[in-house]
Amino acid sequence: MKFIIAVIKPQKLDEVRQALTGLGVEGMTVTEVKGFGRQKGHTEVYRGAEYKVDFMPKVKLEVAANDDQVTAIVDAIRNAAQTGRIGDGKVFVLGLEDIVRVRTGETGAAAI
Amino acid sequence: MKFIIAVIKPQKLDEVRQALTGLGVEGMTVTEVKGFGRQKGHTEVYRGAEYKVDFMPKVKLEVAANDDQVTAIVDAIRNAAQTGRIGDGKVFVLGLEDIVRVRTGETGAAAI
Amino acid sequence: MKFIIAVIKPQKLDEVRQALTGLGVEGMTVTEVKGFGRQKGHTEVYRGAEYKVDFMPKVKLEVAANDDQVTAIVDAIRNAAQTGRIGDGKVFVLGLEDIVRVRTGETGAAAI
Amino acid sequence: MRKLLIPAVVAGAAAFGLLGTAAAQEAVAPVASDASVYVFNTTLFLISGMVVMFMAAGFCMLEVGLVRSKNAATICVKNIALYSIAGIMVWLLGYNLIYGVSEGGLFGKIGVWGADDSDALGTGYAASSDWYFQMVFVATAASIVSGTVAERIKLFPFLIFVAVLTGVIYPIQASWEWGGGYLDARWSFSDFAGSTLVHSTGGWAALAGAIVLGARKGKYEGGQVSPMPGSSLPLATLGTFILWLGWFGFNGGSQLALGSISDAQSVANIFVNTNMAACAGVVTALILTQLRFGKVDLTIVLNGAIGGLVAITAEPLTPSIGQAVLIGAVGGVIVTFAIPLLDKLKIDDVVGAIPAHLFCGIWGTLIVPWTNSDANFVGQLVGVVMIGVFVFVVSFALWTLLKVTMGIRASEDVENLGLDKSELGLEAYPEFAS
Amino acid sequence: MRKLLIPAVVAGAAAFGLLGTAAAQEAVAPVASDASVYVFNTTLFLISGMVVMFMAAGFCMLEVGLVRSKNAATICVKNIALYSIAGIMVWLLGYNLIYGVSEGGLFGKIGVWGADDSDALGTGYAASSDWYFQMVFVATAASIVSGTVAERIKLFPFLIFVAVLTGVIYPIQASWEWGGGYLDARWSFSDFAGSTLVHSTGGWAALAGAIVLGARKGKYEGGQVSPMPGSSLPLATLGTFILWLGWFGFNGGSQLALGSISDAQSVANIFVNTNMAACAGVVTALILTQLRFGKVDLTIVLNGAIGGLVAITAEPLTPSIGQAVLIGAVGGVIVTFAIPLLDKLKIDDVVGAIPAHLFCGIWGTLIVPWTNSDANFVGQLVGVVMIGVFVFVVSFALWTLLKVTMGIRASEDVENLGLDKSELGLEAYPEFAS
Amino acid sequence: MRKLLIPAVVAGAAAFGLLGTAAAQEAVAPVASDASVYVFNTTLFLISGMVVMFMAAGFCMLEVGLVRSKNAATICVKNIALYSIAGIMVWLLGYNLIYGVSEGGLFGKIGVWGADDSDALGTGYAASSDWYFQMVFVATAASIVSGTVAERIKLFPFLIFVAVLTGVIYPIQASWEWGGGYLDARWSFSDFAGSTLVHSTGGWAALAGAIVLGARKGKYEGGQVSPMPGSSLPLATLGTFILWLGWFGFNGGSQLALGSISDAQSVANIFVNTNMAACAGVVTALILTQLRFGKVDLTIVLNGAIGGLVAITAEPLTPSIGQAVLIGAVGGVIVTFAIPLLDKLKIDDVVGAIPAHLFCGIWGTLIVPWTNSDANFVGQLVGVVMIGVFVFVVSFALWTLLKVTMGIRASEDVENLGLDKSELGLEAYPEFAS
Ligand SMILES: Nc1ncnc2c1ncn2[C@@H]1O[C@H](COP(=O)(O)OP(=O)(O)O)[C@@H](O)[C@H]1O
Ligand SMILES: Nc1ncnc2c1ncn2[C@@H]1O[C@H](COP(=O)(O)OP(=O)(O)O)[C@@H](O)[C@H]1O
Ligand SMILES: Nc1ncnc2c1ncn2[C@@H]1O[C@H](COP(=O)(O)OP(=O)(O)O)[C@@H](O)[C@H]1O
Repeated sequence: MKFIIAVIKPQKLDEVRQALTGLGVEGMTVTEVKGFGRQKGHTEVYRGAEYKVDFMPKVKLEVAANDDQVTAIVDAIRNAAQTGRIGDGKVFVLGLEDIVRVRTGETGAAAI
Repeated sequence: MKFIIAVIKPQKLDEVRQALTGLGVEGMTVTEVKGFGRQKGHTEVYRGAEYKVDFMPKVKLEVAANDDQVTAIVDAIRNAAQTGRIGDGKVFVLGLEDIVRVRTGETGAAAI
Repeated sequence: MKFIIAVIKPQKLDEVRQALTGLGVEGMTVTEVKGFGRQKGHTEVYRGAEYKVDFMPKVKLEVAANDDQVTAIVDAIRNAAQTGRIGDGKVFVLGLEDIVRVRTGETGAAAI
Repeated sequence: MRKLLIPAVVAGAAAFGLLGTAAAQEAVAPVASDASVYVFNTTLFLISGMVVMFMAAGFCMLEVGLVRSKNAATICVKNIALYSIAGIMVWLLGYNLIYGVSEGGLFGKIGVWGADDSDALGTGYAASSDWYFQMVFVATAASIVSGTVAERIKLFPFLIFVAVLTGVIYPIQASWEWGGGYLDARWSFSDFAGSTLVHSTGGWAALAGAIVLGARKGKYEGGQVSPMPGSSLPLATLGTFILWLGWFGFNGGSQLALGSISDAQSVANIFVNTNMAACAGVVTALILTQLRFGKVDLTIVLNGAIGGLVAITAEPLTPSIGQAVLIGAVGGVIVTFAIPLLDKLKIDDVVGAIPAHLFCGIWGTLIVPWTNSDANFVGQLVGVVMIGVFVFVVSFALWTLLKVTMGIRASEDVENLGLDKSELGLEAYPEFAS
Repeated sequence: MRKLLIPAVVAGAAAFGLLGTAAAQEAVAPVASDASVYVFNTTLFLISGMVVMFMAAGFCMLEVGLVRSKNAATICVKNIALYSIAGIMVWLLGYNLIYGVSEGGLFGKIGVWGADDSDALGTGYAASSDWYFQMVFVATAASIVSGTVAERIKLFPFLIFVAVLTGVIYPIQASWEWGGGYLDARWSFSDFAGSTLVHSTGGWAALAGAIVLGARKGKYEGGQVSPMPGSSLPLATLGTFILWLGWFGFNGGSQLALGSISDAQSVANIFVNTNMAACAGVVTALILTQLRFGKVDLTIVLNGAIGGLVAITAEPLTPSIGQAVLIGAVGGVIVTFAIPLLDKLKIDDVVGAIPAHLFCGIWGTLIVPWTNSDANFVGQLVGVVMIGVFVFVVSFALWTLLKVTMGIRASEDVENLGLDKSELGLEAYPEFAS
Repeated sequence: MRKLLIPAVVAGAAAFGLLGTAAAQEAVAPVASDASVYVFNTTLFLISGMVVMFMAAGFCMLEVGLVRSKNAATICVKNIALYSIAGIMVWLLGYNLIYGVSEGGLFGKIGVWGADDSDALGTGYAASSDWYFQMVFVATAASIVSGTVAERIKLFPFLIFVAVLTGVIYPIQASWEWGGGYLDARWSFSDFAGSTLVHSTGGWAALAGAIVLGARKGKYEGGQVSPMPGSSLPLATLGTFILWLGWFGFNGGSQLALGSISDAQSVANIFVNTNMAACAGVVTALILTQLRFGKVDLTIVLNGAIGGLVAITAEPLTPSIGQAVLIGAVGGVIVTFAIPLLDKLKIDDVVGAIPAHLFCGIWGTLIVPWTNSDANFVGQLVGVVMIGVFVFVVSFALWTLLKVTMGIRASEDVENLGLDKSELGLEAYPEFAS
């Protein structure tokens, strides 16, 4: 099993969620994060003083999935989250050793 | 070492924390997240318009632990977080290659 | 590749970011979290009632990096985040199997 | 101590050994000196004007609470700017357009206003106090527009519209009635404090804007209505309370005189009717939302208070309390049903200003003859239609002109990111919001 | 320019060539015409009533700031609804229950109120202005209850309680004193602006509610007190400032007359004493919390302001400033010590209304004889006890009745999730809160 | 209905069959009785005082909105405490220092104040109403200081400074002018409502504090200015609206009399000029920030409103509307350029109080002779300099004394964590803020 972490643009969350639901993904966890990257923040003026905004608002998506689903999920995220402009984000794939569903105690694939 | 990620219902955080402390877990990191899952959100009416609430407020817990502690920790989380109702959440176990304690520079198990 | 997760004191974020940029790290993701650990919260009084503050505000940093960079990054975080006082935080190193850059579709090291 | 006046007075007087003089009063004729009347009238204008001015803060808080946080700072800019622009425009153009009109006329004088107190006793109040009171009314109409077009309109086109609305559109139609122009002379149209002249006028301008501007992105996509919940209902509630407070000045001050026993009684009766209509609007909206949606909707309850207030504004003096309660209750009904209706029509009115100010304003104006025999239904209808057509058409034309020239709509990216970050380069709540 | 009146007047007059007439004034007798007195009195009621009405917003902000955000929208609904219901009930029942009572009686008339200005000069003020002023007082008592039972009570049972409190319970006890009933006639009980009649009454009803309702889940579990910090202390502070402002109308307006030199002086003295008592309450609470808890507690400092205001309300006229400061300071002491005390008794008073309104109300009422020789300790005690027993017992019975019939307590799940999401289906701060 | 007075009166009168008496009025002489004049004057003080008192809430909201949330609760404590301390100090010391000064003198009487209404007709207003009005002015000056030194000053040293400022520093300089002392007698200095006496005084004390205290940690590090965005611009906007409202009482009440036709006209003219100066300040700041920074800066627009208000405060009566607009517009220019300038000088003024209150106060005072021939430039300059030197030097000394004795600066850790958590042990927004 894999633990997929995606950092995307906030306004893309809905499309991505729908894309994943389309694939039969039944669950995901979302966190509001701030991103720092190539998409250099812009400079702002506040009360006459210039300053750089380094961090851009992003949304982090965590999805646990079976190995066979990973490619599909990663592609789905990519297609849905892509605007082609810098700052679109990244998808990280980590190994996942086990899952437990709190409600039932099921483990492994059954708990996804 | 393992990196345990648990997504639970907010009102269960205190009980889980106490359960873990009971096991001698000395540290954990908590994040407010939104969860999407089998626990389908309900429909609400706002100014006369219906809409579905897809994401439920959840709390994410991250705990780094030694391999021998993992089962105990996972079980403790399960027992403390369980309400038996849908939406109770999940526990994910990932591999953890190393830890460093910023204050002292200790690494590995000693840094947990 | 590795997925580095660091939990540090909020006021250290800027210094850490600069340290990492100095190493040529081009991206990172930041989340506000609450930390529970050896740094026991203090007791407060609110409307005459005492209570313990268990969770301290922390900042979580996630950086994906190539294996050869990991030590440098971990050290940089350590040096920048260290105050020597309890509660400085931890750095966790997890294995990272793959990365995809949403914008371009590049994968692996190229996507970092 | 009895909480009734007479004993109190006696006690008070006694305490100061003035019992004799206090008794002596009985002798004096029951009219105030001209000087006192003059001061009373002026004071009525000034104090009423103050609380009406404060309504600008009320509208600002109501709007800021009902928009998403990413647009909250822009709302603040708009509201403080529109109040300021209104003041300047009413000085430069507005006042003389309203009161420079000839008996039965349609168009007043063009010219900057200046205080003229030469014939003090003739007018019976300080010229500036009257100007101040009229000016804050004009600002109110502009505030109404702001709420409807929020979250997607560009700042400067909006401010230009406000300048024309407060300097020209509002004054022209107001002159027809309050200036003693066409509607007053020809149709004995009656609109005591401005259900039509102020609130519907703002509402018509807002409606035109909402149509020309279009709905917020995502609001009506996929054939369904996607709510965009307000970011701070407590501030919206505070704003409503402030508006309610201001309304006592809005309606009470419109008696325009306080110097006689009868005027004092009128102002007092207006206060009570104004309050009761609002109470009825709140309770009605509360019960109806519970029945219709299965849950009380705070935001509609707030609109209900305003709907009740707007409804009673056309005639807050002549109704009995029972009548006032009924008039306000219908206001509550109107907002509860009109808000979802507008959504069906895909008219995106962010704060519900059109139901509360336009629809309830029409209702309040048409019902005047029920309680005030000086008014008649035809005259009321003519006023509502004539002012409605004028304001809507001119506003629509102006919005369209602004659209084709400089553009009034923020780009999709700007709307996504929020007007605050993109237009102002700051955030209303930099530490909190998502 | 000297900032003293006389030169100013002369200057002003001179500037308008009215020096002669200004001088001429000296001739006129120092009493106002009946008409002026009438207008002054009416104006006092209306303006005081306006700021007291605004206290509804103050209570709402104070409560909204002291509850957790998951219940903030419900607080808003409750506060705007209770003010509206109070207005309707005082019209339908309340007023005639208060003022329809016979000399020394215990129960007034049943009947809807309507303005009667037939004997204008006899009463000396517009009937509606008096009604308006009395009505906003009743609403205040209801606001007090709302704060105590917050975060766990169901909406509709609360609103029903409010209807009975404002329509029946408050009016009956108020009639005993302000209606010239039993306490006034038989015991020369004295409560100038309502430390007991308004604030303790609200406090007793709140106490009964807190007991019948029980504490918020988790508040007193594990034998220890778990604080539930307020979600927006700035709004709580704003609310306190609004209440402070309103209190000038609350106490000042209770002079009930403004038409004579002596009345004007009384109102002015009341303003100063009211202000100083609040100042003393703030400073005392600030110092005491620092000494007792090692840290200044803003929320208790806010309660201290209110405690000082409530304490001076029973007699804001006769104390010297020094005495007013002392009376207010004791109010600050009371809240600082009573708040933790209530927690020990497991009485969960979310906003601290019981210490500030009930305890300080009792204190203020009992201390009246110190500065006002017309009052005596026994009479004050009788009033406090009689009203306390009546209001507490009836409220307790009513709360219990509501509990056994429809239930007053939100379910544990609802309480966990917050009343906003579960009862209203929305969030006060959808973008921010946890 | 025509919205003009005369017809309304007639209508109203007619409606009550009082037409005869209404007409009869014409006969009466155009002066109010002394009693009426007395009541009018007293009422002016009381009502004006109420809205000026409410400015304390305005300052609190403005500051709370412009600081970071981690210091917001401390701002609330400071603001409610400073208002309370001001009241107590003006009672104990302040008032008699101001008005106990001998003609042309420099130092008034030491002693607690008590109301003296023995010569009612002589003074022409209730003593307490005057005291109340003067007291709220003093509080205003203290509020100004609070905003500048926010986010890094320790609570108690600040409160001690406030006590001395309101009890001694402000009163002494005020006595020179409003007490009829040196500046009034010797230089016919003119400062109608306190551009210099209130606002510059607060500004000078703030400037001294900012210098002695130093900038917030990180504000000017690395040779660049790091903005620290305000945590709630909507609250800052609300605060500004409240201040604007209060200013009508601030300037209008400073006419000190309302009992004659000429006084009523003056107060009305003051209202209009005050409003227009603020409008101009807003519009100017809006346009200038757009031009200079490419984006409208809401926070500077808010300062622009205040800058315009402060500028007109020295002479709100004599300017024509056009002149008032100009005077206010310059206020808007000043804040727009002075805010970045102070940053260049590394003077950390959190809310922009120094540009708005000090600089605009100086501007407003110096421009008085332009519209008021009783004033002359030299006299104005002497007043500005003399008061400036006195207040700045004494404040600087006092701040320094506090620094070396008890320390005024919060530790770096405290500043990092925020004063709320460390000094008060609570959070302003425990559920939201970062
Ligand atoms: N090495 C990294 N580790 C963790 N997160 C990263 C990394 N690089 C980028 N990110 C996240 O991805 C977001 C987008 O990356 P960015 O470089 O700005 O644009 P792009 O992905 O289009 O090249 C960043 O804001 C950050 O949140
Ligand atoms: N595949 C998944 N990956 C990541 N998080 C998940 C996944 N499935 C569920 N979750 C998280 O667990 C929470 C509870 O899951 P849900 O399916 O709603 O109920 P249950 O766990 O009882 O079946 C979700 O709200 C979501 O935050
Ligand atoms: N076992 C753990 N798993 C996850 N996070 C931890 C763990 N231990 C500590 N942390 C995080 O590190 C932070 C600092 O740890 P703490 O024990 O308080 O101080 P120190 O790291 O200096 O010993 C904690 O607040 C928590 O967020």
